Order: sequence, then C-alpha cells, then structure tokens
Amino acid sequence: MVEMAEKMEVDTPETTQSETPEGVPNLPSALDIPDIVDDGAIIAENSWAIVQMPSDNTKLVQFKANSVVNLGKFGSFHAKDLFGYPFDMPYEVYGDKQVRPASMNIYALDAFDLETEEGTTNKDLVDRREAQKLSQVEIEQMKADSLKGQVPVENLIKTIVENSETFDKKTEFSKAKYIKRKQKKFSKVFTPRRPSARGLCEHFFKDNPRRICELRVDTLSQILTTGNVRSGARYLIVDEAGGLLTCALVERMQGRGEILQLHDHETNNVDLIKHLNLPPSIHNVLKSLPWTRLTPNDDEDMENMLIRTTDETRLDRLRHRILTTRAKRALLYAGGFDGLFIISQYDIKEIIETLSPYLAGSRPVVVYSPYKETMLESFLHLRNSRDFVNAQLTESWIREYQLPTAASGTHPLMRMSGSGGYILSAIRVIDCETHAATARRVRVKNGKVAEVKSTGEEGVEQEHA
Amino acid sequence: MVEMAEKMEVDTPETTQSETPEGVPNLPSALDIPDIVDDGAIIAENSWAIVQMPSDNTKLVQFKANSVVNLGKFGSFHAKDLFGYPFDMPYEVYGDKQVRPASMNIYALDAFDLETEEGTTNKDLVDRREAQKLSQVEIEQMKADSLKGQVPVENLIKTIVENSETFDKKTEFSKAKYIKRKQKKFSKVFTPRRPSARGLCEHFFKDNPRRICELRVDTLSQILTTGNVRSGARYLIVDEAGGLLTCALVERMQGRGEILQLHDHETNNVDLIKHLNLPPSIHNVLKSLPWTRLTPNDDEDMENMLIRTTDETRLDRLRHRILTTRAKRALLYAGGFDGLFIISQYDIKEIIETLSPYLAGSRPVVVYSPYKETMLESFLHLRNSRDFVNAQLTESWIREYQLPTAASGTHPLMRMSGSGGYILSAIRVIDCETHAATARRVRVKNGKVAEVKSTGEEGVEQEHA
Amino acid sequence: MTTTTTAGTFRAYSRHIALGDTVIAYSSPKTITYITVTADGEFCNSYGGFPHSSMIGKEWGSKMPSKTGKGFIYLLYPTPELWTLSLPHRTQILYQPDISFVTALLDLRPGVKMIEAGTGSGSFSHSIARTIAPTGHLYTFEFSRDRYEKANLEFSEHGLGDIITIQHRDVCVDGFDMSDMVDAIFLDLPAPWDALGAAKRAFKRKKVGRICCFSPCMEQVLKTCTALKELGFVEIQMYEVLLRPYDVRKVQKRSFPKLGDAKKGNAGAEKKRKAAEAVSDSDVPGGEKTSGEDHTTTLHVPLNEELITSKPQAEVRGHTSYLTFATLLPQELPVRR
Amino acid sequence: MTTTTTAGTFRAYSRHIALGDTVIAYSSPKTITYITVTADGEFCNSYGGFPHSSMIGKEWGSKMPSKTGKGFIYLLYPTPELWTLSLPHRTQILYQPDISFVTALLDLRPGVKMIEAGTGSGSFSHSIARTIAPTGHLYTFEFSRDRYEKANLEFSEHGLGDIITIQHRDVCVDGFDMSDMVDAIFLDLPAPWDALGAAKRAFKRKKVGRICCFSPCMEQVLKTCTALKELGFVEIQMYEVLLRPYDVRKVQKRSFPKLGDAKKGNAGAEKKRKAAEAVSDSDVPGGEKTSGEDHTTTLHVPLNEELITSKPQAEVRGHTSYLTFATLLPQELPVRR
Repeated sequence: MVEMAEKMEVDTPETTQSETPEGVPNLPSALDIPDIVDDGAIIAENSWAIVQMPSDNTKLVQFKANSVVNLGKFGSFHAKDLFGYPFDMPYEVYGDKQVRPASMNIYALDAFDLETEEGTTNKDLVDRREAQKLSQVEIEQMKADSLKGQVPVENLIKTIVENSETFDKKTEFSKAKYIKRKQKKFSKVFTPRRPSARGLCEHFFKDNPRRICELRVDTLSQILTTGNVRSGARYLIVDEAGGLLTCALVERMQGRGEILQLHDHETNNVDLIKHLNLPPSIHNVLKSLPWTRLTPNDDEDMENMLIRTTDETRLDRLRHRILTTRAKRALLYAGGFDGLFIISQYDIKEIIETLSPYLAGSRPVVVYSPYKETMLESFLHLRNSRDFVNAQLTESWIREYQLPTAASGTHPLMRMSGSGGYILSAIRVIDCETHAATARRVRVKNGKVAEVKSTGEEGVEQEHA
Repeated sequence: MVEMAEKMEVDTPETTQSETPEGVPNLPSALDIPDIVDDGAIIAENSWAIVQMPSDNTKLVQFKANSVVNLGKFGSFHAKDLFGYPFDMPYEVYGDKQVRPASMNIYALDAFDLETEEGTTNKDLVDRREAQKLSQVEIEQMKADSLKGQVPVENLIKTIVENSETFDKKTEFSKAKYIKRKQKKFSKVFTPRRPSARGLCEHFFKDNPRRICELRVDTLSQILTTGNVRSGARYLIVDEAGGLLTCALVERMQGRGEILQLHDHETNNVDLIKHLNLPPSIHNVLKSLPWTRLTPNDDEDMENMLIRTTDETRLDRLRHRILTTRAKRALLYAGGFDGLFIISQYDIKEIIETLSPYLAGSRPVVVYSPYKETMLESFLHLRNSRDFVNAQLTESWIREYQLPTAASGTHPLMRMSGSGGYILSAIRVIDCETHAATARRVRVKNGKVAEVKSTGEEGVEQEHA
Repeated sequence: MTTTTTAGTFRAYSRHIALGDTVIAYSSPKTITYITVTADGEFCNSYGGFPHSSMIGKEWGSKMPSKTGKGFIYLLYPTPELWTLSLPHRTQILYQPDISFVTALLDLRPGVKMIEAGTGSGSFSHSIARTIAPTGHLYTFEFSRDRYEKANLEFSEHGLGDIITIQHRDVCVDGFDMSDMVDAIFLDLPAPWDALGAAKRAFKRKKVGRICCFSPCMEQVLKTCTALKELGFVEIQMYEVLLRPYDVRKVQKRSFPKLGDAKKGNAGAEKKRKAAEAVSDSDVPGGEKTSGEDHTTTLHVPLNEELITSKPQAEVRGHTSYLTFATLLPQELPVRR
Repeated sequence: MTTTTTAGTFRAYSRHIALGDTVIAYSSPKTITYITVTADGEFCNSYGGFPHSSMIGKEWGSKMPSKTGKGFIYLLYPTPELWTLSLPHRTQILYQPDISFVTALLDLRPGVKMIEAGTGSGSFSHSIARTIAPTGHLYTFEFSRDRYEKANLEFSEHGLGDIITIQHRDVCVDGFDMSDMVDAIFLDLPAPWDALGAAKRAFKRKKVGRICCFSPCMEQVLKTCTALKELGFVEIQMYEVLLRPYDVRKVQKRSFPKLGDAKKGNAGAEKKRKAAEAVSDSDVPGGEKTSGEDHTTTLHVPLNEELITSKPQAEVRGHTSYLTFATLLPQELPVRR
C-alpha cells in the first residue's frame, strides 16, 4: 500500500510532453505500462481529490505535503495526515485540524427508528417552529465535545433528534429532511473522492458547467460507448470542453494507444487532465497539433528563415519544434484513426469534412454540443453523405430517485437537470464506387492533394505541391 | 334519459353557421344554453363515438339508424341497438350482430389468481412454444358458444389459461402478457367513448397525428390552461390542426362567449368539430374570417361590381355574404379579445404582430408547434417586446405507467411518445409610455390606422382611409 | 360584444381594474405578488409605492410606474394560474402542468359537479371553478381549520361563493356525506385509500365517474391502486406530467479556422510568424500562451452570422406527483328507451 | 502506428477483414445482421448473395454490392454495440444508454476485475470486455445451460477467452464462490437480493467496491434497496437513463398571407375575385371548397427559404430498467504507512 502511494507523482501534461531535443523526435508511445487501477486508489503527496462535504457540495483539492485543507464551516485538516489512506471512503475532522477514518455509523443515521407511519400528516405542523428540550448551551457543549473527538457526531445528532418535541409528529418525509439538516449542521464527515473523468464531470457540471461545455455524465458515458473507446486504439479529438473528453479517453486507454488533438492557439488547453493523478507515462498517448499547422507554415521553413540568434541551444530547440510539428502532421496525414471526437464552437460540418478523411473505415465520428441547432446541418450532411452511415442525433435523459432508504417515500428527485447536451454520430464507410480500392485521394482544404495509401498497415504520406 | 337522447342531433359547422339572409345579420350569440353536460352522455341516433376495441385501438364511428358498425375481427353490430345507452361503458358483441352491456367481470380478468411469485424466472422458458391441454376443436367450440352468448368471454379466457401447461412457469410479467393476448384474441368487448376534444386528440394522435399537427393531449391541456380558457370569454384563433383546438375551446365554453377564427381559403377547415355531438346552438359561438378579408376586397364593393344575375335570391345571398364579412371584420377591429391561440404553418411572428393589437390587456397569446425551431424567432420577439411579458417556451412531457393491477410489476411503459410539441406563450401588456391611456393606435399592415377606443366596455371601430 | 364584470374579478374577464379587484403585481417572472384594491391602500416594493387609487380604472395589463418613478409593475388580471404563482407558499401547491392534465383527464367543463379534497391553498379550486363555471359546482374539503378559514374567505372575496362550497372535515375519517351527486373527484391526500369508499358513494349512480389521486410517492400509488381495484374502479392508469422550459439565445456562428491561413497572411498568423522568425526570448516550444477566451487573433469570424439556439433550462422540476386516474362505471344501468 | 490484429476481431481494431472475423452486415439502421467469415460461405439477403471470399482483404466499412448488383451491404467492424444490434433477440438485451451509464458509474476501465450475473445474450459482457481489456477480467455467470453454452462459445470465437470467464451457475442459490477478488459487480437478476450476500464477499476487502442492480420493476428496486442497506452498502442511488433520438428535416418557411394582398392582385385572390364577381353558380357563402393541403393559390411563398427543424421521434423507448447503484466501503482498513 505504502509503496504504491509513494510511486504517485502529480504531473501536468505540459512537462510530460517535452521530448528529447536531439534529431527527429520519437513520438513516445507507452506500450508496457503497469496496471494502474490499484495504484491510484491511495492518497499520496500532491494527489488531487474531489472532496465531497457533508453538504454534498464538492471541492477540487490538491493534497500538498504542507497544506491545510479548508472545508469552510466543516472544518480544516492537515493534508499529509491522509497520505497512505484510500480515496472514496469517509473521514472525519476532529480536534485541532486532525482527521481520521469516520465511523461507519454515520451511514446508519438516516434510517434509525424511522419506521413508516402512514397515518401521520403534516396538516397541523405547518408554520410551527421546532421545539427542542435541550438548551442552546447544552447543544454547544456537545458540539465542542464532538469537535474534540469525545462524542461521535452520530451520537450528537441522535441526541438532538430524540430531544425534539415535534419530531414524532412529523411525516416520514419531514423526519428525513430534519435529520439531513442536522447532519449538514453538525457532521464533519467528508469523502475525498479519487478524481476520474466521471468525478470531474459531476463536479464541474454542478460547480461550473460552462468550463466543460455543460457536458453531463450520462452524455459523456454515451460518447465513450458510441465512439467504441478502448485501450490500444488511436483517436483524433477536438476538445473544447477544458479537456474533459480527453480525460475520459486517457482513462479508458490507460497508456496504450494514441490521441491526436487538434486545437486553437499554439498550446492546447486540456487543463483538467492534471487532476487525474496519472503517472507521467500515461500522458505519452497525447499529442497535439494546432489547426493553423495542418499545413506547413512559413515558420517551419528553417532554410529561408531570418534567424537572429546564434545560441546553439536555442537553435536546437527551434529545430526540434519544427521536426516535432512535422512528425505530428505526418501522423495525421497517415490517417487510419479509430475514432473522431469533436466538442467545438466552430462549424461542425467543416471540422468533419476536414478530419473525416483520416478516419479508418467503419470507425465512428462522435460530436457533442450543448445546442442541438449547431449540429442540425451536420446531421443532414452525414445522413446524405456517401462516406457515412447510421447518422444519429440523440439527447440523453437521466433521472435520479429518492429511495426508501432515506426513510421517506420513493419518488424521482424534485429537481433535475434540464439538459445534458446532444450527441451527433455516424460511422465512416468506404464507398467503393467513389474510392479506389487501394488508394484514396484526400482533398485538403487549400487545394493540395494528399494521397494516402491504405494497402499496408502503414499509411504513407505523399505530398504534392 | 330517453328525452335527452332524442334531443341529440348531429350537425356540422357548415350548416349551423348559415345565418338569416335578411339585412345586416345579427351574429348570433347564445347566452342561455341549457346545461349540456348530461345530455351528451347518452348515445343517440347519429351520435359519433370513439369506439375502443379489445385491441385498445380506437375507431371514430357514427351511429346511424340503419348502420351496422363493423369492428373488424371483433365482430359487428346494429348501431341502433345502442341508442339510449350511455357512452363510456363496456358493451359486448354477441350472436348475430347483437350487442349488450358487458359483464363487469371482464375487468376482473387481468388479476385473477395471479399472486406474485418472485422466485419464478423466465430463464428456461425462452423459445418454448405454448402447451395447451385443450384441443383446437374444443377451443373453436367454446368460441362459437361465446359468440352466441352462451359462454361469457371471461369464462372462455379463464378456461384457456387454466389449461395452459406453461402458464404456471411464466413470470408475472409473462402471465399478464399472456392473458392480455388471449383477451385481445377472444374478447368482443368494446367501449363507445363519447367524443371530446381530449378523446379526439388521443384518437388522432395514435391514428393520424399529422391531421392534428401532432398535438398531444397533455400539450393540449397546457394550452387551455395557459390561455385561461373559460365559458363566456372571447377568443381569436388560428387553428390549422383540423379544428382540434377549436373543439377544445368550444367544449370549455359550452355555448357562451365568442370564437373568431382566422383562416386560409374562403371556408374554414375545422372538420373535427362535427364529431363532438354538439347541439347546433353551440356552434353559434364560432365565427370565421379568411386572412384575405382582413381588409375589404373588391368583391365586397357591391356598387361597382359587375353583376350578371338578376335573381333576387342570389342577390340577397350576395348582399348577406358581404354584410356578414363586414360584420366579422368589425368584430375583429373592435378588439378586446381575451386570448389569441395560434397553430399555423405560417410565420408565427407575422401572425402575432398582425393579431396581437386586438388582444385586450393582460390577455395571453398561446402558440403551438410541433417544431420548436419555427417559434424561436417569435420567442425572442415576445421577450424583447414592450407589448408582452412572461414569454415562455415549453415542452410538455408525459409518462404512463404499467401498474401492479396488471398483475406484474410497476414500471413506466416500455414505449412512450417522443414528442407532444412545443408551446410558446406570453401575456399582452399596455406600456403607458407608448400607448395613450384612453385610445391606442393600432397599426394595420397595409398602412391604415384603426383607432380603438378602450374607455368604455364597447370597442368602437373608426376606420380612416 | 364585451363581457360585463360580475362581482369578483375571478368570475369573468373585465377590461378595467375596479375597487375590490384582486390585481397581480408583476415585476418579473420570479417576482409576482397579489394586491386587493382598496380605496386608500398602497402597494410597496423596493422601487417605491404604488397607490391603489391610481390603479382603479386602468386597463388590465397596464404598466404602472412607482410614485418615485424608479420602478414599475404590470397590473395583471388574476387568472387562477397567476394567482397561484403570487401566493406565498403556505403549503405545497399544485403546479400548472398537473392542474392542466388533471382537468383534461377528468373531462372538466362547464356544468361538471366535482369533489376536491384537500383544498390546500385553494390553488386548484380556483382553476376548477374557472373551468366548470357558470353551471358546475365544486365541493371542496379541508382538514386544517386554518386553511379552511383562509380559503373560505378567499372564495367569497373572489366571487366564487356560488361555484365552490368548502367544508372543514377530515374526509378520511368522516367521508364526504354525499351520494349520487358528482361527476368527478380529485384527491390530494396523504392516504387517499381511506377516502375511496366515500368517494365511490358520492359519484352519480347512473353516470360514468372519473377520479384522480395525486400522490408524490410510489408507495402511495401502489396502495391506492390496490384499493381502487378492490372497490371496482376500472381503467386504472397512472401518469406523470412535467413541463420542460427552454432558454433561447443567439450564438455567433464561428467559421472553422481555414487550413493554410497562416500562409495567406491573416493578422494572427502574421504576428506569430514574426515572433517565430525572431526566435529571441519567447522560444518555448509551442510558443505564446494565449488565454482560452481570446480567439480573435487567429480566426476568421464572418460577422453577423447568427444562429438562434435553444436549450432546456439548466435545472428544472423533476417530479411533482404521480397522477392515478380511474373510472367508475354506472352503478345502476340506465333504463333504455 | 497502426494496431495489429490479434486473434479474434473483437479484441482490437484491424484495418482489413480476415478469415474467421465477425462482420456486421449493415443494410440500414433497422437491418443489421452478423456474419462469421468462412472460406466458402455466402451471405444472402433479398438482393442476392454476398460471397465471404470477396469480403476477405476488404477494408472495414467497405460497401459491397451483391453478386446480382441489385443491392449492397456495408461490411462493418463488430463493436460490442453493433454486435448487440445484430443479435436475434434471444433474451432481453441491455440497451446502449444503460450499458454506457453503468460502465461509467461502476468506474470500469482497463484493469478492473468484475462480476456479471446473468450473462444473458452476452451483449453487456462484450462491452465490459472492451472496456476492461487488456488487463482486467470479467467473471460472468449464467443460470440457463443453453445460454451459457452459446455465450461460452461466442466469447472464445471472439477472442475474449482470456478476458472473460463464464460459469454455469444459479448465483442466487450457489453464490459466486469468490472472495476478496473484484472491484465491481453488475446484477441483472429477477431477485438480486438473493445474490447480494455472495456479492459482498466477492469484493476486494481493502478496496472500495461498486455494485449495480438492474431491475425493470419498482417492486424489485424497493426490495433491493432494503437488502443493500441491511448488508451495509452505502451511497445507494437509483437512476433511469434513456436516449431521445431526433428526426431532422428541412421545412419551407411560409410567409404569412399579406393583408390587402387581394387588392394588390396576387394570382389566388384575383381568381377568387373573378369567381365572386361572376356570382353565378358557386355562390354559397364562404365559396369554393379547397383541400386542406392546397395552400399554393392564395399564398406568397418566398422560394428557397428553408428552416432546418428537428423533433424527437414519434415513438421512443419509455423505460428499460431502474439502475440501483451502491458502494461497499473497505471491509478492512488498509494499514497506513
């Protein structure tokens, strides 16, 4: 357990993407990554966690060696005290910024002596204030004891409930609500969840949905299945959802395969990936190429370039950058990708037209957007195209229930998410009447034609000016 | 009961809308209509009914004195045998085209000895054909007896179920399905439902949704509430849903109030209304005006018209038609309507702009469309307009459940309607900064200005050339 | 040609606001309250005062500035639905989608005689009265004395006294004390099964009756269905109805950054080329850090190309109640002619 | 740079069809079947024959004409989802929305050890194998001997033998005979509560475990929840997931018939005026009967103005199952460093 924890290091994509600066860089592909499912289950120095608080709100936190994690009114604790403990189980803040695994009794609370009494109604309880036998002083004393770790939180709450004069007259529903309220008020139990694409999706969908293009977890799950995402495959991706979709792909690939990202600007904004606590090797599957470099730019023309420096180190870096860019472009032109994933504010139809030639036959294109209207034209395009079959436009719908375990009746939650976005998908096909069997001519936007041989396992790029 | 039944006469809007041909016609308004709720509950000669068959399919049928109603494989019967009986209860076909009230036992069928046995699974029953102890000859004999009325249908089905060797091994769900299937096969029980806007909506939504613009019953119900539809009010309506919305308004007004319909062509297509079995007087609330006659046409200029006939009867009809049209137009221009309802393939924004000046203050405009996209521009218009508040665009969602009374588990139906359309609504307001307090200038499309005094209870039309 | 005002605003539409009318003071879809117009009253909100006297004679729907001129309200006509939205939530109210659907499936229309229990805030009672007036009648029952008194007063103030009869009664214990009287029944009770026997007696014996039980929890539904079945109700059906409200907004159509644009010399690429040519200080592979929001330098965005988009509101109502409907067939077969 | 084909199509993507591969023969979204490619086989549909030998070496996704040239099929790669669609429905299958959501909420990924019961058609098993390969393992249990044998054969034909272990067993009676072994469990059983005790034992003792019970009926959910709670599972949550598919079509934007058009003399109004002026035979007030479809004569329709509209398909799936999830906390607290 300890060894595993010590192996963990947090690393951002920026640092892991730097390659050896000599000659044509080998784009690293990590094939023999150890099974990391178990490794990540333990909290280590610099681990990120999605901390779920008693209020059910979540907070994205990095556990640094010297940091004190502040949960607001729920208290604070020294991060290092959790190193070596598992993620995803409840811990309790007590005493002076101390922390320990929480008693399992906290979960028993919501059911205790709440047998069903159907007769009780809330008719006569409206507008009546709660009557409590304990004095405020007594309650404060118990709170202090609980904080010091002398009284378990569940006992505190149980005592308060038992001393409520109105509690018995409440309906089941009101009782459950009452306990939940007290729990939120007194409990200092939190769960540091191990970040995953799902966890990040749930966290940001609540906390800052715009950051992830309002992509909801069920919709994300549909994208992965529709795209047949698996370890060892090679994907093309345009991810303007902060990197959430990239996170999901990386997680399902676990270091095997390849992801080529097309993006705006010179650097790729897939910030969220740093929260996944992945070993650096995992990041090797990720490569990125800006849209503006799909064809060679003048600044890659080293021979005719005005160079003001004579510093060899800088010149090496320049050479390296140019060669890396060329290698990535060659990777794209080689084609034969196993899936194309798009979340973008740009015209979806143009992106599909530009990138679908690089998809292998019978591979899916999957597009997500929070606005259906932005995909309607592309849907018609895919449905009418000879290059695609099975075009579909869907919306995922999800409903969560309140369950009888919460000591009141069973029904769907009274509030739900209105929308989790829309998915457009289709499967790339090879229409033999328009495509030669052995080679297919790929029309690139600026009029150049790249011929891609698809007879062997290796796509060979042959560029004609 | 008998008297009520005899009072019933079926009448189509075409015949009821003809007015007395002398002079300026009084647009009839029926104020003292007797309560017709009870009258319509009995089947009479020429009544229309929505006949619900054992298959749960429905059929729209008129019960004429000499007609034989054919329910296809479920048999046929003489319509007149039902005259005087109530709508909405089950009847049974038997013998030679005979019919009688069905035994209530038919409803008990779906539950009989189907106690819950959770242990049973369908694991080993897949692909196995049903084993029946009765021979085909025996079953045919029982069917014949049942048809002659000697064996009640529920006994027939019960016998067949009891002789099924596989029945006991079925899961609850399969048992319920089995009985339902047998019911559909042997039962000759049908329910003639009294047509209502709801019934017509349900029938056509299943049978021919295009006829009613795919308007679903829950959406229809939302329109009526959003439009504050009530007896005694005055409504403007554009109904290209075959008259379904008009039916709903007429039904909720029961002869009190006024409906002015704007429509294409010279006659108004509100065909469905004839199915409501309404007394002629009810139709008096309905008036209609074609779009092309919102301003006077040349063919209303009797003085300068080329007249080829000298037949006084025809001339009278012509005069009457012209005067009626003018009276209806005056009715529109008088304004002060209590609601504007629109189902139309035309540009919704243009219709709203044209008709909303005739809405009284604080009255709703309610638009329905099966396509949300056709209303988006209008929504933005209403939201940004100074003449409207509370603009809303909604979609109704409905879910039906299979209940434990059907002897298997409780869950939502496995198939549901995907869409019942969209509703756009807003409330007309009077912005005092742009409208004078006592008179408001109404800009009519062709540049004319109609000034509507709204100081008194009567709107007075003053047209200026 | 126009309707005349009867006693009480709620009975029929009128054109102008009169003394004693209930007025909906509408500021925004979320800020809706009600006012009863008195001779010398004044409605106040954070923008100032709105004297009742200035409301009288105004057309319904008028925009009214506050005395200070800082703000305004719209004076709306009190439809049952607006009135419901204007209520301080004394108890759980029925929402419009449920009200509408129940009204349709109980076949409510002028002339219908009906039972409602409990009355609650009277919100649905107002809707029912609107739909069954002028010839129908609503018998409504309320268990809580407070709510009974409040609703009773409101019904008469709103001119609905001849349409609605309210009684203070626990119908689960004491029933309705009605027989052979009504066409439709609506039960919003924690234990509707206790009232179903009495409900059955209240239905007209020679007519088809319709009932609806409104229950938030599945456990209640299961129990209700069993009871309905045992009492001989047929065509038991259960539904949920919800409304999904949409937000609409215009988005800029962004054209995809053209391949090879860098060569053709658009501003952004030009800038970058120069930066690259210089290779002086900012020579990190991958170059300049640009903020995620600033796309303007690298893109060709054709101006004024807009797309109207819509999407469901982020958080919507997920559940109100299960609506269980059933039919009671005539208990006496009518004599045939 | 490209993946190499391992034994069995399902294990990894390949570029070209080979002998022994499973091929999805796709004619339309509703007409999908599967073929196992043999040396001398032939696939036939109503358009004629498609010899297997001609498939070999073709790129996945190729359009293949029938021998007669009358029709064609697309030769698609067998993703677990397409394979599921191609199955004759032997038993109720799990649909893609549920499969996707369960996969996400059980945190499946390469390396996960998992239990599934029952195997059913093996449809979900294929999806699970795709997601947990190459380092994870699925233990799947099937009660029916027929289905067990069929699935067992399929798993090995599909090259999934080292990822999936299938056993013929009634887990409700005999349990899983596994302890301290798995990260996740999926139960699609009529009475999952009978298997929950064994499930609890099968979870890794020092890890957090996730379970999902798939049940169509509410009664099953209620019983499952009670059992989960009693066994100490926490964070019990229940969801439904559905997909709503949309139809898209272009509609002609129709401009509203302009007021006063009749005067300005558009064709339709002109025609009508003439008819009216004549006042000869068709002089019924209200005039000519025109069919509801024929709007062209009276309207100004600006040509080529189109609006792309979408709406949900008329009939969609309304329910598949309730998905009940729960967490089992570590049964032994790990030793801290």
